[in-house]
Amino acid sequence: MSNSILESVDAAGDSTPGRTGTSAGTPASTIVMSMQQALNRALDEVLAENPKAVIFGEDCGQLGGVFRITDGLQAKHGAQRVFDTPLAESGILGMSVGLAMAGFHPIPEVQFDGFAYPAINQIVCQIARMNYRSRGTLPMPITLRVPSFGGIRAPEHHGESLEALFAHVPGLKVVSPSNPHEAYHLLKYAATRPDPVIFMEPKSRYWQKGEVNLAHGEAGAGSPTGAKVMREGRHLTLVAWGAMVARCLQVAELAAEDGIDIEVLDLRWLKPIDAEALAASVRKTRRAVVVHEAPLTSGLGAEVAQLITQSCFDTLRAPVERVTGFDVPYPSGDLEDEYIPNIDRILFGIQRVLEYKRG
Amino acid sequence: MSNSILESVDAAGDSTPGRTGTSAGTPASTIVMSMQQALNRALDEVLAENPKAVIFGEDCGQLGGVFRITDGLQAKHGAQRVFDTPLAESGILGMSVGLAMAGFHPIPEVQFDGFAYPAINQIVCQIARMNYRSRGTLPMPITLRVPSFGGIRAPEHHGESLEALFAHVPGLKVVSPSNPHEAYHLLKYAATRPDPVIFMEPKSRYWQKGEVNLAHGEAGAGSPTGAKVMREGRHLTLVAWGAMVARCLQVAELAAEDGIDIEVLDLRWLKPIDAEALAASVRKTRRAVVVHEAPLTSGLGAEVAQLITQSCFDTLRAPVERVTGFDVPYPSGDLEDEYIPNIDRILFGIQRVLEYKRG
Amino acid sequence: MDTLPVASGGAADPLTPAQLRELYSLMVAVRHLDRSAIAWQRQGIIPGYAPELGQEAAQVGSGYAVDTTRDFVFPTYREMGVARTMGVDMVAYMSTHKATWHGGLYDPLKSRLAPIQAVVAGSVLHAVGWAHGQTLDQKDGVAMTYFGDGASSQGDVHEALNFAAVMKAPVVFFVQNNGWAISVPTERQVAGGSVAARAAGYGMPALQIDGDDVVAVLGATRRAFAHARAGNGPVLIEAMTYRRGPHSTSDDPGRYRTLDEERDGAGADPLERFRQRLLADGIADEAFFAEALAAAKAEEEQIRTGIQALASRPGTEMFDLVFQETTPALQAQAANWREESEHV
Amino acid sequence: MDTLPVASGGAADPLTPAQLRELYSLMVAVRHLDRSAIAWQRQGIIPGYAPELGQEAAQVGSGYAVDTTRDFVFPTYREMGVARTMGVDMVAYMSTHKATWHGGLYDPLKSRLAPIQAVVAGSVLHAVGWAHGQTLDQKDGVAMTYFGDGASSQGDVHEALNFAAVMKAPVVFFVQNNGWAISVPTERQVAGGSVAARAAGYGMPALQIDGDDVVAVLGATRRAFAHARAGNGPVLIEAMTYRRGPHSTSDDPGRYRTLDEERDGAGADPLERFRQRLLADGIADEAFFAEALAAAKAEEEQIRTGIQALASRPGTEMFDLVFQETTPALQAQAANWREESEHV
Ligand SMILES: Cc1ncc(C[n+]2csc(CCOP(=O)(O)OP(=O)(O)O)c2C)c(N)n1
Ligand SMILES: Cc1ncc(C[n+]2csc(CCOP(=O)(O)OP(=O)(O)O)c2C)c(N)n1
Ligand SMILES: [Mg+2]
Ligand SMILES: [Mg+2]
Repeated sequence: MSNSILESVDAAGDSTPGRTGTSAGTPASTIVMSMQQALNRALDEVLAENPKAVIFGEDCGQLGGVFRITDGLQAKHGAQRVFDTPLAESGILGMSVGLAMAGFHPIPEVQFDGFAYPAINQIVCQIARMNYRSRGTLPMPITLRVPSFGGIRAPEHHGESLEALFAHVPGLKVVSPSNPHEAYHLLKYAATRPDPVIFMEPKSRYWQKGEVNLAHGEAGAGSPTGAKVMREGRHLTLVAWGAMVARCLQVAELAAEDGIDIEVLDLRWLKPIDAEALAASVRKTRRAVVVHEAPLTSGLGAEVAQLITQSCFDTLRAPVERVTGFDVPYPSGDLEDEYIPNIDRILFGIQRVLEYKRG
Repeated sequence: MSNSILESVDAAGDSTPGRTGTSAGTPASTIVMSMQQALNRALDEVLAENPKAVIFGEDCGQLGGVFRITDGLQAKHGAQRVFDTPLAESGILGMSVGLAMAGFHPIPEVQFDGFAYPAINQIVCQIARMNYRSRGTLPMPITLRVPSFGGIRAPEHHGESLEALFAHVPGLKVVSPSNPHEAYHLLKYAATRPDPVIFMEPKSRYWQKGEVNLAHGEAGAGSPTGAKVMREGRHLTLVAWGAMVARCLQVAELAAEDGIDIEVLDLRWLKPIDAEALAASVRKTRRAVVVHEAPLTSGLGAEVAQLITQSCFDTLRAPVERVTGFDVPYPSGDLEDEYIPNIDRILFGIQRVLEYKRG
Repeated sequence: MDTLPVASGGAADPLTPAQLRELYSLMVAVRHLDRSAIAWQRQGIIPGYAPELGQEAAQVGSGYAVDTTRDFVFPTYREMGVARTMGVDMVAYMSTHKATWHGGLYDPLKSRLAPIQAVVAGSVLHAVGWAHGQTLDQKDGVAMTYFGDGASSQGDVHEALNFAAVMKAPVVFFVQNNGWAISVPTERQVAGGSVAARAAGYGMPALQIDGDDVVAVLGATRRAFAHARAGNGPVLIEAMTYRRGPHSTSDDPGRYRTLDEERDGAGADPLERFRQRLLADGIADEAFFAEALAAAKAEEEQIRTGIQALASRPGTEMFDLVFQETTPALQAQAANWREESEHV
Repeated sequence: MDTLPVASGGAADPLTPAQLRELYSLMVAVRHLDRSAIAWQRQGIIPGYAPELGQEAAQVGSGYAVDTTRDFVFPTYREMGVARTMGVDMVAYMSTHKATWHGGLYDPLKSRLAPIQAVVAGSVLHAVGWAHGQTLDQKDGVAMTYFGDGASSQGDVHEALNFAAVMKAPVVFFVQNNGWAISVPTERQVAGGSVAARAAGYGMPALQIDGDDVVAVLGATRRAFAHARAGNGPVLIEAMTYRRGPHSTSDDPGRYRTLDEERDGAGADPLERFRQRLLADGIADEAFFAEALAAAKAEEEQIRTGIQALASRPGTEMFDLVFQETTPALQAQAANWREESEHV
C-alpha cells in the first residue's frame, strides 16, 4: 500500500492512541483456552444452571459434535439432556419449537451453516413467529448454534455465511463471537434469553486460543448486547464480525506501520445491530469499511453501511466501502483465499476510502 | 405534508417536466388487460414457443392456480405440459432441478411467498449452484413464479417479501413486475433465459388492469433487464418494485400538488440491480427514498441505498431514506395497512430527505 | 386397517347415553357455526373462512378424547370443530378469520390448543417436540397433531413420524383424509392411497377408520391416547372423510369436481348418520335434536355478536409481541410508527 | 424383503465368467484407490476424503447395472466405487477431494453421473425430476439415486418417494445402509429398522438385499432397472452393508464404536467373500487376482500422478461459471478481483 494514503488522511479530532492497553496483569479468573473450549465450558455451565436446558442435533451426543463443542457433555449431564437426533435439520428445529412450548430451553445444533437451509421453514415461520403468533404466551427460548463461515477448506456447503438471511427475519436475534472470551460470554448470555438467538460460531477460529476472563461483568466482559471496540483508532473504522475481526485486527497492525490508525469494531450482535456504536466510532474516524465473508449483494454490509451513512452523513469523508465475498457460490478450498476478504483486499478498500476525493 | 418541504428543495439541474407523456394514441398491438391475464398470456406463449417448457405446482392444472395465472393452460397444452404435483414445495423445486438437467425449462409455481421457505434448501443449494458446480454443463433454466408481497388481507404466511433473501443468493436472478405490461414482457423474458430466475408477482396487483403493448421492443417495452423510470422528476427519486411502484406513483402525484417533482424508478430487476439507472436518476435529483414492504433490517433497501450512496456520494443532499415494513412478522389483515408503507409514511420519508440540513 | 394392539384399561369402554348426546350436541354446534361462518363471510363480517363441513365426526370425535388437564393439541387452519369440542373460547378462536390476529386470540397454554397454523404440516414436528418434553419431564401428557392428506406429502411429516418413532414420543398423528388438497384428489397426492399405510414403515401402529362415524373416531382416538400415554410410543390415525364444501371461501370447487362426484365421494352426512343412530338406539329423540339445534343457534348468535364487536388490535402490538425482550431498534421503529400514524 | 414382481426379460440372467471377473477387478481397483486416497490425505496430497471401505460390492454391483447410453446416476459424496464402475475419469472425480472444484471436474452429462453432492439427500429429488423428464420425452432412461441410512431421515427423501410413485417415474432409489451416519447407528436413525420397509407405504416395490454380495447387488439392481424401464414406476433397494472405515478422514470412530463392535457389525469382507466364491466356482485363480491387484496399483499410481499434477482452477472461473449469461455486476466484481489479486 502506497504511502500516499496517509497524505489524504486529515487528522481526526480524537487523540486516543491506536491500541487498547491489555498488557496489564490478567485477573485471577482469566484462563487461556480455545474457542472450542470456551463454548464447551459455557454449555456445560448452562446445563448445570438450568435443568430445562437441553442440547441436541446430529452427532452431538457420544461424538461430542464434529467440532467437539459438546464434547463430554452427554457423559456428564446424561443422554436425556444431551442427545443425538436423526439426520434431519427441519426435524431438529421443529422439535425445538415443541420443546420450547413445553417449557424447555432447547440448544440445538445444526452441524454446518449450509445445513440450516433445510430448516429455514421452521426457523422463519415457526421459531421466529411463535411468540408473536401466540401473543407472548409461547416464548421460544431457543439458542441455535450454527458453526459458520469459511476458511477451513471444507466440502461444499460447509463454509456459508447466513447472517444477512437471519438478520432480516423478524423475531430472531443473531450473534457471532470473534474470540474465546466473546464466545464464552455471548453463548452464556444467549442461552439464558427468553427469545430465539442464532449463534453463529466462526469455525475457522475454533482452535485459536485466547484469554477468557470468566468473571461475568468484570473488565473485559463488556456489554453482552452491544458492539465492541477491539482496537481504537482515529483514521478509519473497520467493522467486522466472526472470523473477520481477527483479520481486521491484523490489517490494522499493518496499516499502523504506514501511520494509519484504524479502529476495529466487532459488531457481535448482527441483529439487533448496535447502531449507536457504529455512529460513535465513525463520528470520530469519519471513514468506514465493513468486511464480511458473505456475498456482497444484499449482505449485512449494506445494512451496516446504510446505518453508518444515516447517522454520520455529514461527518463521512467518503462513502462507506464494503470488502466482502463475491456474488458467487462459496468456492472449493483451492479458491477460498480468493473469495474470503484477505488482507490485501481489505487494505485496498481502506485505500479507496482514504484516497476518496469529492468530485 | 407542510409546504415547508418545498422551501428546502433547491432547484435541480434538469428541467424535464414531471410526467412522461403516455397520452399519445396507443399502438395497434396494445391491449388493456389485468396482470393476471398478462401473465397467463405470457405463459401460454412460452408453452407454445418452447416445447421443453413445463409448468407445474400445487393446483396449477385443472384449477389454474389459486390466482388463475395458469387458467386454461392445461386444457390447451395438455396435462404433460401443465400439471399438479403433490403438496410439497421442496419436491417441486427439487424435481425442477432434475427436469432442467434433462433439458426442460421448468416453470414451477410456489403457491404463496411464505411457502417458498420449505424449498429454500433446493433453491439455494441446488438450483442456484448446479450450473456452477457442474462447470456450466448443467444449466438451470428454471423460472420460479412466486405470488408475493402483502395487501390482500390473507392468512399468515401469505404476504411475505423474500427479495432480500433471494437477491443475496449467488446464482439467482430476481425480478418483479409492477404492472400488466411489465408482467407480460418480464415473464416472457425470464422464461426464456438459461439461468434461474425468481419471478415475484405482486399479488395485490393481479386484478388491476393496464395497457399492455404486446409488440416486443416497441416503444414502451423498454429494456428487459434494467430498471425503468416510470415518472420523471427533478427533486427526489423514489425507488420501488412490485406493488410499491403504483403507490409511489400515487405519492408523486400528491407531492406534485405541493410543487415537489418526484421521479419514480421501478427497479424491476432485484438481482442484478441496475446500479447505473440508480446513479443516473439520483445524480439528477440528488435525493432518494427507497420503499419496500419487507422488514427494514437487512432488506433490499439497504443495498439500494448503499449503491446510491456509493455512486452519488458527492451529489446526495441527504442520506437515502428507507420507508419499509417494520422488523415484525407480517401482521394479520387488520394491521396490514399499518405495516405496509402507506402514502403518509412515504410522504414523511420524502419530507425527512427534503428537509435534511447538514449539521 | 388396524395395527394398534388391543387396548387395555378403559379406552374401549362403551359411551354413556349422556356422552353420546353430548357428541351430537357438539356436532350440531360445530355444523351450525361452520355454516354460519360462510354466511358471515358473504355478509362481509369476516374476510375469509375454511369450512370443515362434513368433517364434524372426525373433529368432534377426536377432540373429545383430549384430556385438557394434561394433553396438548396442534391444529391446522381447519380444526374449528376440535377447538369447539375442547372448549376453546370461540370468539377468540374465530378472530383469526376476522383477520384480527394470526393464530387467534385464545390463550394456547390455557386452552391446550396451539395457535392456528397456516403452514401445511407446519406444526406436526412441534407435537413431537412437546411430546418428547413429556418424556423428559416424566409426565403423561399426549400430543395430538392434525394434518390433511395434502399435508402428508410434506417432508416435515416424514421427519416427524421418524423422530417420534425413534424417540417413542407420546404423539397421536391424526390425519383427516378428506379426499382433497384444494383441487388435488387423494389419488394424485398420496402414493399408495393411504397415509395410515405409511406408519408400518416406521414400526408405528396405525388405524384407518371411518372418519364420518363419530363413535368410531372417538374410540380409535381413545385407544391411541391410551397407547401413547402408557409409554408405547406414537400412533397414526387416518380418518377417512370428505371435504363437502369449498377449500375456503375463495375456492370454486366447480372447477375441479362435479356435483355428482361430490355427492358420490361424500357419502352419507356424518351428522345425519349419527342422528339416525341415536334415534334407532333410543338414545335421543326429536325434542332433543331440536333443543340441540336451538342451543347451537343461540351459541352462534353469541359468537357472531362477539366477532362483530371485536375491535382491531392496537398497532403497538405489532412491535410489542415480537420478543419477550424487545430491542432498541424495534422500539425506535415503534416510536416512529406511532408518530407517523397517530399525529398525521 | 422382496416385493418386486419377478423380472421378465434378461434382467435375471446369470453372469458370464468374464463379467464376474470384471466385477472383481472393479472391486479391487476401487478398494485399492480408496485405501490409497486415505494415504494421500495423510501425506497431504488431498485435504480430505470419505472412504467407502466395505461398500465395494454395493457400489460396483449397482453401478455395473447402469446403461450409460441412456441412464443417469445421482451420487452422494461417497460413491467413488460407482463412478469408477461407470468409467468416469477418476482424476477428474477425485479432484473434488483435492478441493479443486466442488462437484468434481468430470463432465456430468458425458459421464452420466451428476456432480458429487454434499447435501445429504440433496439430489434424491433431482433423480425424480430427471426420470419424469424421460416419461415426458417418451425415452427409456432410468435414474438411479444413491443415499444413506442417515439421509433416509430427510424430508426430501419422503417427498421424492411420494412424487416418484405418484408420477410412476422410472427411478431406482439405491440406499446403502452402512449402519452409520457419522456416529449415529441405524437403530437410532431409521425407526422400524429398515428403509426398504418404507416403500410399501407408497405402493412401491422394494428389495432389501445383502449389499456385500456383489452378484446379488447386481442382480437386484438389474431387476429394478428392468421394472422401471418397462414403465412400472420406481423401485427402492436397500443394500445392507457396513461402513468399515471412519466417516471421513477427519472422523474418529473410536469415540462411538469399539473395534469389537466394528468387527461384529462388519461381518465378512465383501472383496474377500467374492474372491473365495470365484475361487470355489473355478472362475478365477490366484494369478488372476494378482493381475487384478497389479492393475489396480498401476491405475492408482496414474490417478495419483494426475491428482498431484492437477493445478488449481483459475480464480476467474469463480465468476464465469455462476451463470450462463453473466451480469454486469458480476463482471465488475471479477474485474475488481483481477485488479486486486493480480497486480499487488
Ligand atoms: C407449506 C404450504 N404449502 C402450501 C400451502 C397452501 N395451502 C393451504 S391449504 C392447502 C391444501 C391442504 O390440503 P390438506 O392437507 O389435505 O388439508 P385440507 O385443506 O384438505 O384440510 C394448500 C396447498 C400452505 N398453506 N402451506
Ligand atoms: C443436509 C445435511 N445435513 C448434515 C450433513 C452433514 N453430514 C454429512 S454426511 C452425514 C452422515 C450421512 O449418513 P448417511 O446418509 O448414512 O451416509 P454415509 O455417510 O453413511 O454414507 C452428515 C450428518 C450434510 N452433509 N447434509
Ligand atoms: Mg385434505
Ligand atoms: Mg450411513
